Amino acid sequence: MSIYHIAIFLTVLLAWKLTVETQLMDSFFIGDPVLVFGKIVNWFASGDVFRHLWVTLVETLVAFGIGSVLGLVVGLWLALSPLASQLSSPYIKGFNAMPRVILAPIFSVWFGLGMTSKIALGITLVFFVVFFNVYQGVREVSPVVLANAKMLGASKRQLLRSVYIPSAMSWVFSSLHTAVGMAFVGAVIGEYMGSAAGMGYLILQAESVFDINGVFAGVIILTFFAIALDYGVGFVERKLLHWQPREARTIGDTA
Amino acid sequence: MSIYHIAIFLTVLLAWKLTVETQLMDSFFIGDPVLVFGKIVNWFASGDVFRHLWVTLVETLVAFGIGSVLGLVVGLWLALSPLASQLSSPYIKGFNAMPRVILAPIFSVWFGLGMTSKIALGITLVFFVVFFNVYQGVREVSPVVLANAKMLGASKRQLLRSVYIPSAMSWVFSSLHTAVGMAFVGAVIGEYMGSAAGMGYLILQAESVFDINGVFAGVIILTFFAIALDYGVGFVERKLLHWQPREARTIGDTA
Amino acid sequence: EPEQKDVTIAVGGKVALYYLPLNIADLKGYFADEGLNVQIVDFQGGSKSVQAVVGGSADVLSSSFEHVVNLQALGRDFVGIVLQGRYPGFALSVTPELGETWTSAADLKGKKVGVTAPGSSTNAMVNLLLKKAGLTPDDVAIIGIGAGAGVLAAVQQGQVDAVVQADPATTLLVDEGLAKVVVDTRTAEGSQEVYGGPMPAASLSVPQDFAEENPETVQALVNAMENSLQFLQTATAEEILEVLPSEMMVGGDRDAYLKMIEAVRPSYSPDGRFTDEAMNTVLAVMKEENEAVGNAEIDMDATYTNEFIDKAIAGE
Amino acid sequence: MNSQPSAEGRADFARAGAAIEPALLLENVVCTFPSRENPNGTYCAVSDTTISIAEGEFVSIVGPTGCGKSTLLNVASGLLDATSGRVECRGAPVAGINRHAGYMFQSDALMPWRTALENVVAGLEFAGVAKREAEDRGRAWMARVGLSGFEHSYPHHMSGGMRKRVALAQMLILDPAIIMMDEPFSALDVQTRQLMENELLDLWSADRKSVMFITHDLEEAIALSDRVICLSAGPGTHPIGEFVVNLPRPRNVAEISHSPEFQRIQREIWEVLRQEVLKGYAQNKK
Amino acid sequence: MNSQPSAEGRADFARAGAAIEPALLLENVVCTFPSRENPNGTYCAVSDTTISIAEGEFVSIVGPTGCGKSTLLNVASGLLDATSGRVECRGAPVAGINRHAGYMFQSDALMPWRTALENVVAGLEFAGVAKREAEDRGRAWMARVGLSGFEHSYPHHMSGGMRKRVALAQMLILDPAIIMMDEPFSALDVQTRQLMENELLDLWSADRKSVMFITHDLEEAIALSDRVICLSAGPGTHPIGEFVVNLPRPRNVAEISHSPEFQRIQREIWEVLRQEVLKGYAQNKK
Ligand SMILES: Nc1ncnc2c1ncn2[C@@H]1O[C@H](COP(=O)(O)OP(=O)(O)OP(=O)(O)O)[C@@H](O)[C@H]1O
Ligand SMILES: Nc1ncnc2c1ncn2[C@@H]1O[C@H](COP(=O)(O)OP(=O)(O)OP(=O)(O)O)[C@@H](O)[C@H]1O
Ligand SMILES: [Mg+2]
Ligand SMILES: [Mg+2]
Repeated sequence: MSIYHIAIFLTVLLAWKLTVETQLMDSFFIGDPVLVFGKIVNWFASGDVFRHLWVTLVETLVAFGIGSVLGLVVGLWLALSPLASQLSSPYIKGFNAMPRVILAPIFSVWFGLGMTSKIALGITLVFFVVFFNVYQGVREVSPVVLANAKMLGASKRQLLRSVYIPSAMSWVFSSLHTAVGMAFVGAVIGEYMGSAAGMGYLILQAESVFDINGVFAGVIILTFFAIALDYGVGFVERKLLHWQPREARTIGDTA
Repeated sequence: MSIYHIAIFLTVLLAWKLTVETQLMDSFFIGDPVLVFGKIVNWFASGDVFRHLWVTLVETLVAFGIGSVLGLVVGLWLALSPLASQLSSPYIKGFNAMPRVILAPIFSVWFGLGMTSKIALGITLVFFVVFFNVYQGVREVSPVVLANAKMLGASKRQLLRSVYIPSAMSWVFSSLHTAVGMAFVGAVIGEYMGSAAGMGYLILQAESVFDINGVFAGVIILTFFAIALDYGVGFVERKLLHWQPREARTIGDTA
Repeated sequence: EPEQKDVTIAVGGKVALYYLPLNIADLKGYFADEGLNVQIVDFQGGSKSVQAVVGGSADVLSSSFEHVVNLQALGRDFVGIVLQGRYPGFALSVTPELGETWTSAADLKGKKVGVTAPGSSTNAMVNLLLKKAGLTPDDVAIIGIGAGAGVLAAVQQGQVDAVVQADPATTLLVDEGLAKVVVDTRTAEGSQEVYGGPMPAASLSVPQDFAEENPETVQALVNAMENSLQFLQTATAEEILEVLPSEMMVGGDRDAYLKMIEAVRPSYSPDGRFTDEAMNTVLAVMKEENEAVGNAEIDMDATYTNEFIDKAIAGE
Repeated sequence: MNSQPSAEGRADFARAGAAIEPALLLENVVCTFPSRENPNGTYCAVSDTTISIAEGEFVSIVGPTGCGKSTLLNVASGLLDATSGRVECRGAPVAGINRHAGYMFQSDALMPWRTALENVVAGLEFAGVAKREAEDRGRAWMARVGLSGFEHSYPHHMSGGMRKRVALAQMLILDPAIIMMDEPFSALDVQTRQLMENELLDLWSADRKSVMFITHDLEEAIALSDRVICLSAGPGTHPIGEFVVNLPRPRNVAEISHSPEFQRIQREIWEVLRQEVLKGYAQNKK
Repeated sequence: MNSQPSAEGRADFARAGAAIEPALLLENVVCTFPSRENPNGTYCAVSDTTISIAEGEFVSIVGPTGCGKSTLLNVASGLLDATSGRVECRGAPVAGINRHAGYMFQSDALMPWRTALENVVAGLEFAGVAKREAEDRGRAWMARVGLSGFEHSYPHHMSGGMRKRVALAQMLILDPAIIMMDEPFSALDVQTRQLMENELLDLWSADRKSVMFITHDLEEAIALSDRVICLSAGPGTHPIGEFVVNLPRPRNVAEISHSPEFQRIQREIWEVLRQEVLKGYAQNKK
């Protein structure tokens, strides 16, 4: 977070405010940054928002966790088992293209109206993003590194741990950045379709009475948490992928 | 499409039918495969569905095309311009986490109720999936291949065309598989939120009258088209990535 | 001659019985008879249809009249031009166990109540009932469950103890034996009990400017709607059913659907006029239930006009 | 083995070894690759090649670049299935990875996500050796290849020669019965190369492993081997000469090249190869 | 240049060249890398090195493996910024890529998504040469490096030596004024290597380019060069010897090694290097 980021942020806010003031766009749709800010402050001051935020964050994190791990496991499995991959491929592609929102009622039949159904929805979004990247990442393993590990006596399991997974890691992390967003989307849409609490519930409530400022307040809060989670992913990524070859640099290199 | 695929497909149908027949689950929620099939046949026989299908396919394809190209261009740009990347990164992450459904009304203000607003929604989904992968893919370019191309006199533009893009291609295609799904999801959700035509409209109509078979019929038709589009992507992928090093094989190798 | 022949009407949940007058006018060709080329755009929820009209992507709004009042409070001047329903048609249904011992809304304390969406008209109705029973909204858990198949699932699995829904959900719940109606605003008495008077339901409304610039178009719309309302008053349920395409038949069950039509028929407006009594009721309710309306000066006379409907009736 | 310009007495050793079950046997091996030049074309890299390596024998393979040496090692190691022919290791047909063999690849094959030391101990780790012990042995090997102090460097932070030495340690630490090396020392300076060669000879003579060694350096080939096999230029590579090296052991790599016997063999091999290369080159140049 | 065991007359040539603007000048170059051993540690690969190459001069650089030869080439080519020191090319400081130079890398640097021919013509394509003409010239170069018939093969379908030759053609086709090569021929058999060396000498003598050539093969270094520079073992590599080669040109690489002058220089270099390697090795081995 540099001074530039703050400058850009303020510029965006100012542009927003000006758009509204000059009626370039209708504040009925884009709200008013001052009122949105007031709403956020109000929510936090009154403590109303915490319960909803908690629900959404838990749903998001759980969906993110389970979805990623599932994507990783299934991705590895199918990438290493051509037969399974061939047989399941049309189903995976089909499910991926299925509009999940339509499944929301079915999920609430199966998982109830609580967090579980939102988590399930989030998982269906996160899973595919991670899956496709892991699948491709494994197939991109350098053939000679793989051959070397085999010659060194690695078992299937050890190949997985020592070659396939590290090699696919940058693919995994790339997908995790998308997946963070998907997990939030899943949780919020799920709540939006039917729930008793959560940021999606709050947003829907505001929308029902055309309180666009409330809608944006909710969206902005979500966005901040998404960015925070993404920084977390980035942090782990830098830890795990520090070995990656980059262009060589000497000390004192100013370029 | 092998005999196995068909066998699996029939097994799934049978399991579905059995679940309904044995009342393991209520057909009110999961439909009845025979009726769903009847519905699909009916739709195609009466020709009702073609108009809707056409609308959805056009929206999907356009969103897929524009979203992918945008993701590619922006991904390349940001990956090669560290400053731009650093400044925009929180916004990109934030937008990615924004529940797009909330944007639907704003899109209809900007783009009307026709196809354009659905395409816009689809683009916001496709874009990020492609973007994150291109971004990572570019950064994974082999430093020595890059250095070599530079020494051979490649300009920035030529580096892009001859090194960055080919090198990131397998990343792009991996994301395109996810993006196919996202484009469909975007179009259908857009229609579902408000429209006068399209598969999403059809599904919403069916849902309003509790016609779960109609909902599934719509979903299944969409799925088939998604698989078809994905095969198309896979076809182009095999054409473009035929150079990729795989484990060496001799002719007559039975493994 | 209408000034604008192509008219887009936005509606949230088109095939619901709530908007039957609109659908009849469309299906029986009354709009076409008036020289209009109407396109009905369906939205996933009422508020989305409102946004479409405010944003200018649709011309005419078919929604509950409460939205018109709410919009005025937000500085958007809409006028109701014809009323489709005179009673909201919502019903509070409770699980059979709860139904057996039901006395009043006070029994809802500590229960989970399903509404179509938080903040919606169904939510408002729950709030009103609670207030009458001396409770606050915090005494129950309000759960948004939509208006589709999820409603049945939620009740069946005991995820909610009570729901406020319109038809077809209510009828389906009762037919399946999942719930018992305890408060019913499909009738005058029910509306009186909940809202303290006849509560206007679905209406057609247009932005103020649209009405001023296109009086002939509006007149044509209203004429068509008036014909539709007359048809609903005079036709038998079978005749009505004849008009509707099979896709609109809930669950595909003809007899059940006939029953449903019979049940909701009284809630349709007989003449499409806005009555003072109804206007007072809706204002009083909205003042209590909607924060924006509560804080605003509302000029009810600006929210509707009977000018067109009167002409339409006179023209018959 | 079409021509056999020098079939001295020690050749019997190889034969005899073969009879009492060779350590490694390639028999009538053919390797045909799909060709890129035309869609359905094929490229016959190796044709009808028979090579047998006795237990404890050190065999070098030389041949023009691109003739098929690496392909043969890939077949012998079980990484590549031959189009036809028989591959046996210690009497058993090779199916899948050849578990008796250690293989040092021609190209960089280190795991880039592991440090030098982690790479060296990878094989021990796979074999389930305790971490402490593996690291101790790994460190000792890092020192043997002259890389003490670079234990925690990643491969892309090392020079080409250093990576090669890590790969060498990585393979030798496992003490394989059959050692296969594909130009292991070509990225090393002459002096380091001699140190490594002596290191290899020490190891080999300690418990007489079998070695299949590919090199472009004839001196190296002769100095180290019991037998040098020459391959023809591709396509359709096959052995065109076999030279038994009867120099006494132990040998000192740096000095042996002055012996007349050495120089004779070198001249002979040189002659065979030179014609072969020129032939291939002329062919290619059209 | 601490020690300078052999500073014959032709050394003046180099000096003089330097005075009238050297083709390439590295002055007091220091390269320090971040070290992986401890978080804030550094590794001084090259320390205070001055090398000047005159226009038309062929300079070879030899040194123990891992000493910093590739690092120096990277600095000279502008790919790597030195920690301190001056780098000039034809009188102008090198900022960014050195546009006068062609660089053949030590490791595989071909674009895997291009066929051999497409790789060879890449530089021409970048320079805007018409496709037809580029392909014709590319084909001719493929033949010169003995790879006719492999135009449409992808790099991973070629052997190590074949890839090297493609890289050679890829660089030489551009006819750069300054040629930098990092162990270009180490993956080639002796005969092919000589063919390629002669090819390189032909090209070089045609219009007297400047060459900076890294090799581990002393014979090669002497046979080709005007001057051979020896580097010390790392860390803190710097030149420890400079040997001017006064053998007459044109030279035939295969024959020249028998001349006594050649053998004298070889022995001298050998001696300097041997001590250096042993020192480095002992150091590493602790
Ligand atoms: N996967 C493959 N697909 C097609 N052709 C291949 C493949 N691998 C090798 N070849 C071809 O087989 C021939 C032999 O290759 P190989 O790598 O075995 O040569 P080599 O003797 O090891 O050469 P070098 O000394 O240059 O390493 C070459 O002509 C090469 O083009
Ligand atoms: N990017 C880097 N980061 C850290 N250290 C590096 C990096 N690149 C090179 N080094 C170190 O610098 C030293 C010199 O490396 P360089 O590649 O220049 O050696 P070299 O002389 O070319 O050796 P070789 O003959 O084996 O190719 C080595 O010790 C290496 O570990
Ligand atoms: Mg090879
Ligand atoms: Mg080097």
